[in-house]
Amino acid sequence: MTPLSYSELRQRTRERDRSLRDKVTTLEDAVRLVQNGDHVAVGGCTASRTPFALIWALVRAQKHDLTVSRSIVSTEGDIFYASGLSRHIITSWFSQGIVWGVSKVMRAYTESKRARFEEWSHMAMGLRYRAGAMGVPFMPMRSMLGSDVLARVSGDEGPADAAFAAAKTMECPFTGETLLLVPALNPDVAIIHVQRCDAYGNAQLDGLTFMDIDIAMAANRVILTTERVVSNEQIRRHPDQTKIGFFTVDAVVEVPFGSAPHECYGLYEPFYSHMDLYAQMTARDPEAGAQAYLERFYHEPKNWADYLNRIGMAELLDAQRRGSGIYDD
Amino acid sequence: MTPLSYSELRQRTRERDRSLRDKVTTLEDAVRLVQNGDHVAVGGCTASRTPFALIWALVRAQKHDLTVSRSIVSTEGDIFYASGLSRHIITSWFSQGIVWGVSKVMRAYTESKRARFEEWSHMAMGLRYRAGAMGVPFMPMRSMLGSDVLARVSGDEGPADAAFAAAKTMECPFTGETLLLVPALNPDVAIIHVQRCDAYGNAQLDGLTFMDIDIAMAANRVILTTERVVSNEQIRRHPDQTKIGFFTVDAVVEVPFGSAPHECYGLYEPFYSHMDLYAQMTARDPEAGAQAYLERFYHEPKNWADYLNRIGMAELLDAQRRGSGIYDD
Amino acid sequence: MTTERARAGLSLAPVPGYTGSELLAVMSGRLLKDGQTVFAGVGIPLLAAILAQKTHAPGLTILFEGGVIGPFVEAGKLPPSTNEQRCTRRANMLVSITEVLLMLQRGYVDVGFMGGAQIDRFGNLNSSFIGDPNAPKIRLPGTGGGNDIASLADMIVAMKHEKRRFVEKVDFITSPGFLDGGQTRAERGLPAGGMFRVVTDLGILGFDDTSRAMTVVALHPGVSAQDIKANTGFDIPVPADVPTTEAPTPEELAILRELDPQQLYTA
Amino acid sequence: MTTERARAGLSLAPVPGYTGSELLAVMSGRLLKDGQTVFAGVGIPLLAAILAQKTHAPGLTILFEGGVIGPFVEAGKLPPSTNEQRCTRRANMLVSITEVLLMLQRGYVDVGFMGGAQIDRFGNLNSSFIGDPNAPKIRLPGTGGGNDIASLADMIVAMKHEKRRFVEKVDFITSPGFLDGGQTRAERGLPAGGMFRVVTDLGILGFDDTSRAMTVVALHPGVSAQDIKANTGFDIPVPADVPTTEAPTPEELAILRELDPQQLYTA
Repeated sequence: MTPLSYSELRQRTRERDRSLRDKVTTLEDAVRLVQNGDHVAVGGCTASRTPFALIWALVRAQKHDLTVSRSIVSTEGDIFYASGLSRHIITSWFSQGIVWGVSKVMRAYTESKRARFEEWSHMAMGLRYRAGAMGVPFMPMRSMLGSDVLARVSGDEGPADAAFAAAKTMECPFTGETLLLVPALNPDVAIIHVQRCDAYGNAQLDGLTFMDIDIAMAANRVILTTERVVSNEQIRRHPDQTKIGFFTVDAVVEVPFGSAPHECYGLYEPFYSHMDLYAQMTARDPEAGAQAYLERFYHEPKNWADYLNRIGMAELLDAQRRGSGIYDD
Repeated sequence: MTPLSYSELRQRTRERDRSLRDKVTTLEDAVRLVQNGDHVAVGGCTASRTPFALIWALVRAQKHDLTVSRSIVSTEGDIFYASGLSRHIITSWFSQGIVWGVSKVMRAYTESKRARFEEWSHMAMGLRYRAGAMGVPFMPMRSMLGSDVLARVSGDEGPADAAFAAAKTMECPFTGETLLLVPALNPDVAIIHVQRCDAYGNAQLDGLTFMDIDIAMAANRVILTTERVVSNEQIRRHPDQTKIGFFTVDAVVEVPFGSAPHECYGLYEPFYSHMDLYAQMTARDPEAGAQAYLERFYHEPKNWADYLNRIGMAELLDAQRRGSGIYDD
Repeated sequence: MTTERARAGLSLAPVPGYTGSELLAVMSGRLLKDGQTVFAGVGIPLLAAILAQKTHAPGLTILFEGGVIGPFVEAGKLPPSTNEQRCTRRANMLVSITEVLLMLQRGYVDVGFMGGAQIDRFGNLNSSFIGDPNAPKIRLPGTGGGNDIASLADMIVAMKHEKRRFVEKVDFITSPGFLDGGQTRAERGLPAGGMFRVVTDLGILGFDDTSRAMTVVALHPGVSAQDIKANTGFDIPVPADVPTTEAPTPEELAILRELDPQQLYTA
Repeated sequence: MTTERARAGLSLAPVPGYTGSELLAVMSGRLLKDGQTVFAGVGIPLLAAILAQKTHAPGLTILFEGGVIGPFVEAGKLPPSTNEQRCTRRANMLVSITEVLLMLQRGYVDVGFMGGAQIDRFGNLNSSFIGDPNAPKIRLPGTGGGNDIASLADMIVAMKHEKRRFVEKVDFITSPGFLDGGQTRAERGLPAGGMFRVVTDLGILGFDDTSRAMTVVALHPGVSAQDIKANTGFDIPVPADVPTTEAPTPEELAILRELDPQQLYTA
């Protein structure tokens, strides 16, 4: 994952249609923007605004060989490995969530070396996307230095990650200090779930934005799934609330509960019972459990509504009740 | 203006009281946070959200020898020079505004070498503040290269700016490309005018934010003037609307029309007739005109209300009518 | 867009002629293409961009240096700079200044479009000093975003064609064109962007693909090769078969006059 | 704050004893000072920080990795991670993850406060691999913000005191302590921050000013020097005059139990 040359970065961007136009489409059409082998950056963080509907459609479309990056990876990481979508995830932390312990699916795939979990510090992930968003090949930073996290991605220790772009130390020409330069990430595709956007892709995000704004700017194509498509008139009434601009967006798909069973700020909290069910299903035999989960929730459902139905109406209502509670004060 | 060493930057920040506490004070008290010789960064841009009330108080307190930086400098730059507050301004563009032509006051002071106008590209100004905000000594960028703007600040040409920290070119260790590294700005004090904030300094900004968010993070002390002080309860209801955090802020002063005769987004547009008056007063004999203007609008007024009164009630009402019109659609 | 165009058409009045500024706005507006993203300064560039939006390029996205993406400027309410609230009306998005300038660096901007005070053979622009920078005759306002735009986007410059403005070598390179010509721009770290067209009241100028020196692409109606040469401070080649531009149409002029009824920028 | 404390006091019940986790939360909470800014992980660190807010440090500012500045967590609604909306309740400000982590780098954070899986003599923490990283026995979840926090802030770590966790050298340095001791941390580019205290269920540990090796600062009530030595995988000096901490008070325990009624983190 070395940084692109500037001429290649510019060329890729120039080739895109960045105009103000209607981009509303279906999940099935949107996943055609993802090619096997692509680097796909995933918006949200841990169990928040994970673009599950899009991942669900990618699994059903049998994509494979994706390199996946995300700030922090939760259960969708297990899905990426178990479905064969990806065998290489770049992130800072990977497990279902602290209360559920270490992911057994992640362990099964990585300890047997059938999949890679390339570990960077959380700030390094953020600054790698930011460098990509700014059109420069690196960002300078002051952490990771001295640690084995740096040594491992730099290829100084252990052969596993040696082939990959190292972060590089430099002596600051102004202060003489040691700094770390982390290389830009310019994902081929970013997949991001938002509360609302217009048909052109102007998106408003409520609450926590995680790394999504930088990811959208850094990527070469952006697919937005959104709880609701609103009018461009509504967006223009508060242009300072637009967090992701239309010019970065290539497809817009309206998917209610598009990050279930994870949360979407202000609309629904995580579907905790379902998260527990997932943890149970993958507890004893992680791989077989994950396959059974994929069968029941990814392959068998007729459509997204059927997927939600299998998670359960009562669960959905409860998640929604808890989610909207953030505005009760 | 060389970047601080990291240990000095950390030390200065450690010495500040960054806790959640009431910081509401008067203009007269707030200017005590500014020491002669300080580097003062000015929020807003051109004729927008210029912290005029604070600058007015600085003039009246007879501060001097400030180094001033701002994204783009308008009439407040003339005031800085003519009052003796500063003889060194770092910015990307300096004049009243395109419709009023080249500033005659700026010309009088700089062409006679009694004051310096240190010119960087607009993006360089932004990235210098951003480096300061991020706690790194530089940002890499891809403009200014090859131009005389770079040559001049780098001291290769002309002795005037040779003593000052140069931007430096480097060969990117990832791509081999030539990049420019621009040095961080960590102002001693930032002065920023906002639409509203709470007593702790949590500020919401409407409309254009310019470079204010980075400036607040980069500075070692922040003075906010605000149209209105609101409750912390109101801020906490929409924490995703807080743009400047209390932890960066050292003083809060409530000053209605605190950026008059410039605009404050959504509340008032520039006081155009007064801007014309200023241009007339400084047209024939720029220095004498500026002194007369200072006398009439800076030294003679009993207080800020008297200043506004001298600008004129009709003018104020008209600016307010035009300003709130942005939300009429 | 169609409605607005029709509305402009309705107010169409007999057009006796046009000013040099109107000519500049029309000719440079025609260079913009539908679907492009253009970083525009106030004055002629903004007028030209809006004109393009209202005629052949309804899907043109305008950016302003103040942090404004996709605004629609109201007729009669032209902003005094690109950093005030008037610029933000009905915009799609507002961002910080640094972010909007970084869009140039990221490659999201097709065209940079600005005025110029002084330009040279290789398209370098000066808006900083007239005379020796160390003892200037005039200290000008400086680069603003001009240096960034010219460093990172394909450029259209609109300016009056005068000998004192078209010089062999600018007193100070504020915004880079092709520097010393040939490959020097890329060699000094600017592989992207560069001068595309200079639109004047006499004609449309371009730059030779190899030498990167200024050439004449077209003459405006009634302008001769000699007119251009006489008003240019360096030797500028005019091809024998140089075409002539089509005069501003009544529709174009009507739109401009509706936008700027007080002729702030088109006098 | 006073009201909340009074309310907690009112619900005060007889306290028969306390769990090891409660001991950790109380002892580490006491290390936080009023007016400080603390970057807290979920679990014991968060409980301890809220406890400090509700007792001696009402002006403590809590930061969460998800981008949350100055929240007030509701009793009984502890967040499952630092990246969900429950963390944001009544916060002063929400920012991106990158921004909140950059606050560490800018120097706005006094204390980083996290749990640990494995720690060594020089305070280096491992949360990435158990065993050889190239053929690990267990692949752990990794650093998250741990590396950034430990690189840039003064650190408090709360963890269970077990021999398998307190090792001579961690299998993998995920979050840097004093690296190889002495000046090695600063020499490798980390001049700021560093390990301040490790709070365990047996005592409070610090680091020698020169060698940067772990030492014992205090023992919890009923714990002997021998208990510490027996549960530490390397030789750890215990000063002869080492003090004993004051046992958790009924008020402290009552607040904790109100915060975490289901004992998610304090069982």
